[in-house]
Amino acid sequence: MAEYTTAELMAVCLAREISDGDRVLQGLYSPLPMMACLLAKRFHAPNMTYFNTADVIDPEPKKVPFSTAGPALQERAVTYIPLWQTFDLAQRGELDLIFLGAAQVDKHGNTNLSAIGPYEKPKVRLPGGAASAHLCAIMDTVIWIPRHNNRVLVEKVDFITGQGYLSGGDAREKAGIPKGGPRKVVTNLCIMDFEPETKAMRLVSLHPGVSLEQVKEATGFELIIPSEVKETEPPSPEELEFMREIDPKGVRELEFH
Amino acid sequence: MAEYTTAELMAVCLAREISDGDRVLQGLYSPLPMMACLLAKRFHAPNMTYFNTADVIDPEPKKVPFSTAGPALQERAVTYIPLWQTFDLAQRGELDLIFLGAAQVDKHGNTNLSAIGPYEKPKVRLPGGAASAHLCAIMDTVIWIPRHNNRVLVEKVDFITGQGYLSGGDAREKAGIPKGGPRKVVTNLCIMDFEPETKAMRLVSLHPGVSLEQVKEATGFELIIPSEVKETEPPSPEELEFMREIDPKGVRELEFH
Amino acid sequence: MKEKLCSLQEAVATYVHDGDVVAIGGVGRNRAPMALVREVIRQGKKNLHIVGREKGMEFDMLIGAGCVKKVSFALVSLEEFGLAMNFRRKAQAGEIELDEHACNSVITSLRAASMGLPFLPLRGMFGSGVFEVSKNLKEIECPFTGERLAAVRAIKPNVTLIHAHQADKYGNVRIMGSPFEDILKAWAAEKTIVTVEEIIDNDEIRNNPQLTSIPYIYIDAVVHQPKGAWPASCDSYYDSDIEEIKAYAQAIKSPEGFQEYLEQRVLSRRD
Amino acid sequence: MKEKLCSLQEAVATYVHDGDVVAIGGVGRNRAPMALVREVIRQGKKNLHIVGREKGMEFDMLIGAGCVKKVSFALVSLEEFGLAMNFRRKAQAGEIELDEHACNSVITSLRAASMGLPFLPLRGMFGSGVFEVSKNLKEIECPFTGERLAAVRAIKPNVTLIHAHQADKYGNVRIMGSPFEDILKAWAAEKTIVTVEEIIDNDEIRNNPQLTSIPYIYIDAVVHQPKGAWPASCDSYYDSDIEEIKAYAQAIKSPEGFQEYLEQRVLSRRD
Repeated sequence: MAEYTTAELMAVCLAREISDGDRVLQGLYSPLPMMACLLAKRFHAPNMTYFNTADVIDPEPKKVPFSTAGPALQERAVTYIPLWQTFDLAQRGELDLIFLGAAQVDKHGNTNLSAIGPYEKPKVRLPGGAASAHLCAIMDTVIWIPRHNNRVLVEKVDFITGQGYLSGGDAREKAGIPKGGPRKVVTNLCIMDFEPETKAMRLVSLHPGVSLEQVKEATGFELIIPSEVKETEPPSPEELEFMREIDPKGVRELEFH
Repeated sequence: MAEYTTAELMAVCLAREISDGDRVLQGLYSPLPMMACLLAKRFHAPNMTYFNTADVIDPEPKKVPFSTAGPALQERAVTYIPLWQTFDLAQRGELDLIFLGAAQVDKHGNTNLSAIGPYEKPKVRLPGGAASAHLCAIMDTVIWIPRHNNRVLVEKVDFITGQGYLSGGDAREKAGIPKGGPRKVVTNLCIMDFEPETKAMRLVSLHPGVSLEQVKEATGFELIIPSEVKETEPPSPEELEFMREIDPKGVRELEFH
Repeated sequence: MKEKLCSLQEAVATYVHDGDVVAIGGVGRNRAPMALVREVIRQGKKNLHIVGREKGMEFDMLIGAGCVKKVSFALVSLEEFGLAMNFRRKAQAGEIELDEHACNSVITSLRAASMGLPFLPLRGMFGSGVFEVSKNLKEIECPFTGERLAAVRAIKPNVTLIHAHQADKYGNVRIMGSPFEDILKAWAAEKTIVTVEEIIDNDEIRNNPQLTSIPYIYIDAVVHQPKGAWPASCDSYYDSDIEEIKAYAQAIKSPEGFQEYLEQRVLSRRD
Repeated sequence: MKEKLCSLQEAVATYVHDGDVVAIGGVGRNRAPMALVREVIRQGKKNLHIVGREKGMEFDMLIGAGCVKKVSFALVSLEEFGLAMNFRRKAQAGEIELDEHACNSVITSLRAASMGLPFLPLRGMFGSGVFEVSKNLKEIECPFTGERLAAVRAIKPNVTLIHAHQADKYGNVRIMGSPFEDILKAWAAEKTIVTVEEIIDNDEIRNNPQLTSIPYIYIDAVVHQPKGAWPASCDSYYDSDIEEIKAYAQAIKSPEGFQEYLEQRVLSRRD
């Protein structure tokens, strides 16, 4: 089997969340989602529609840029589309998936990119949640976490920037945001989803070489461990070749330095 | 003095309502406003901004088209602008003037383009008021009437499509539409404005050759006659030459057949 | 991207259904999707709720042909060539339901739908009978400033019909002139059919993405239909056919005249 | 149309005032109007309320230089090159007021202003702390359907600063790449300053009106400023200057480092 980096594994894990025909938005500062969209379109989802923060649809970049809103991500697009139009599409229920990063994610998939400590007097002021407070309330999301540890995966986020399942169960329905929610959490160690009743995070698969103990220790809450835990399928040689060709500068590795 | 038609006289009367720097929208089925905008820009208001229903700004047509949303009205424009953007501009208070036609106009400048007789069971169903129920409530308007008679100029319109001064006085303020209102009414016989207190229609000038009696008889309500009534200034030879050059097919005469 | 080329007949048969809310492109007699409208009539669609701003012959023809139950509009007229007599007659007879609007309130209805919202606020409207009689306009208060505004209910078309200049086979559309509300109508609708003067290559689209007016995601059927706006105009391709429009204006003066026009110019022909 | 060409100094001196609400163009480090931002800093503007969606170096620099009182934002970050440390430090010290948003709620604030409305409705937002702590987001009910929606208060900029590719001397602007919210910001603002890579002839504008992104009516000052986005990118003209951005990211790790950067790269230079 070909050697691959954790970034490359995570990129294909995100790509596999995209089905053919899906409409997917890749945000700013999102190297792995960018790779995932390009991978999906190249391999298993040729009819997916790829929206990005360079404000285009379906670009065919020869090489990916450092900024995921950079000019290279406009190349051979079919149209320019300001993000507000893509958000309108999301609001009409016509966007299928967005990938989200977070400084903290809790067991119900709520994400924090606003503040560590009290919001008004934060210990650490974070950059802000970008699209999340809007999109997380109306559509499916997949969360990616390059550093799976118990300061990032916490029992309860200090502040809900992006809505997960709130307090779990039917809390989203009660809050008036019945649609969507986090579907998966892909980290550098494993893939997780949410148990349908409680909406609590549940292990799906361990990345090759990662132990269950390692994941439990790195997780700041009690993760649901199902009877069967698979091993994450590694990238194919073709996927690896494609990533290395389109990203010779290693943009996909930037979050892992 | 050069000979001119009533249409030509009315076109220059409308043009004179445009000041340099004004932003003016010409609507659909509006041959005289189209001529007025082109005249104003050519002669006394070179810095006016001309918006039209061909969805452009500041075209320089060689010849005017029959339809005032026709392709010829796009020629050498500086940009395309969908009408909804021009309406946004109006709603921000940045559009200065629009010209309105009407099947009925009453002494307070309310206009009807919806129905003669009861609205739900009309004797005559009219085409509809186009932009008027929105724009008449938020900006200055000038009304043009090619056929001044007492079926058109009535005491009270059967239905208010476009808001004039409603019941007069401060009725607009009370209705929650304090800004704008009809500034002038230009007909084939005369020019009228509105008395500042009562907001009742008042004669300003008689077109050359038209008598005061003629206007009074053709008006279905008691028109305010000020002590001084001027004669409308006729088109200049340059204005006439320009109109005839740009409109060889006589689009400006269409409402007068 | 999937290929979406099909015939006029197929497009209308697949995407226009009895009872649909149908938004129709163009303004006045400019870039009205006349071939589509004639095909809707030939297929005998019924109980349509047609939606547009300032509409002409195409609304009048659909109404006269008995396809229409309800009309959301700000103006229906043949401009300087006269009145939309089918619209007038059916309205006066109470045979069609009128949802009268200002231009901007009907546009705002579509804009709300295009934004995925059930309503949008609007200034103006107060004092007009249009506001008073409408079920789709209400008074609201701004929750921040207390200002009184009109609320405009969304109109979400089941299908939008437009005519444009160019598209590739996937439905990336170029409008090379006045946009009117065509783009908004495509955004707002569940399905959109476009007829075009020319089919162009996808490479042309990708080499000039700035010129794409409507990307393929909003388009469900592409019909290659040169002269598809006739007798309406299609900016920079052809102007409106004045003689044909005068003939129509003359014909609709009586129901019999319209029936004859319909037989000769629509039902017994194909586009 | 009036001529609007002027110098960077003149544009900022005339149209940017202490206390202004200032919308800033671009996204991340793409087409940020950096020359304008540096000039605002050199002129020592104070108490600005800066507004943008996903912003980087330009927000951080204005905040670090003490020009800013309030920030309306969805994200402030140098993307993969690190944190916006001036933003972080001043926020943690309570020295700037934060008006935190989702991307679409801050866009909607500008969209409301561009439509001349005091608010617009928006879906989503419920359940987020961003909604709970905000003074500019409230719950409302659709007057037609009863659905619960968020209301977003309008933000009307006094001035918008953008960098674009081309304009004529009257201010007809072409953006030849990603539009971001630049067009919306120009619509919404009382005044707009644009710096451009190239001045083009009005005839070029009139020969290709489809390519005009912002017509002159929305533009108050045109500054011919090649490389005006540097070190940000300007689509198809130049990519971002990675080395300069890394140097900035390094410098802002301490207040002293930032001060030195400011002296050397902003205050002691002219654009």
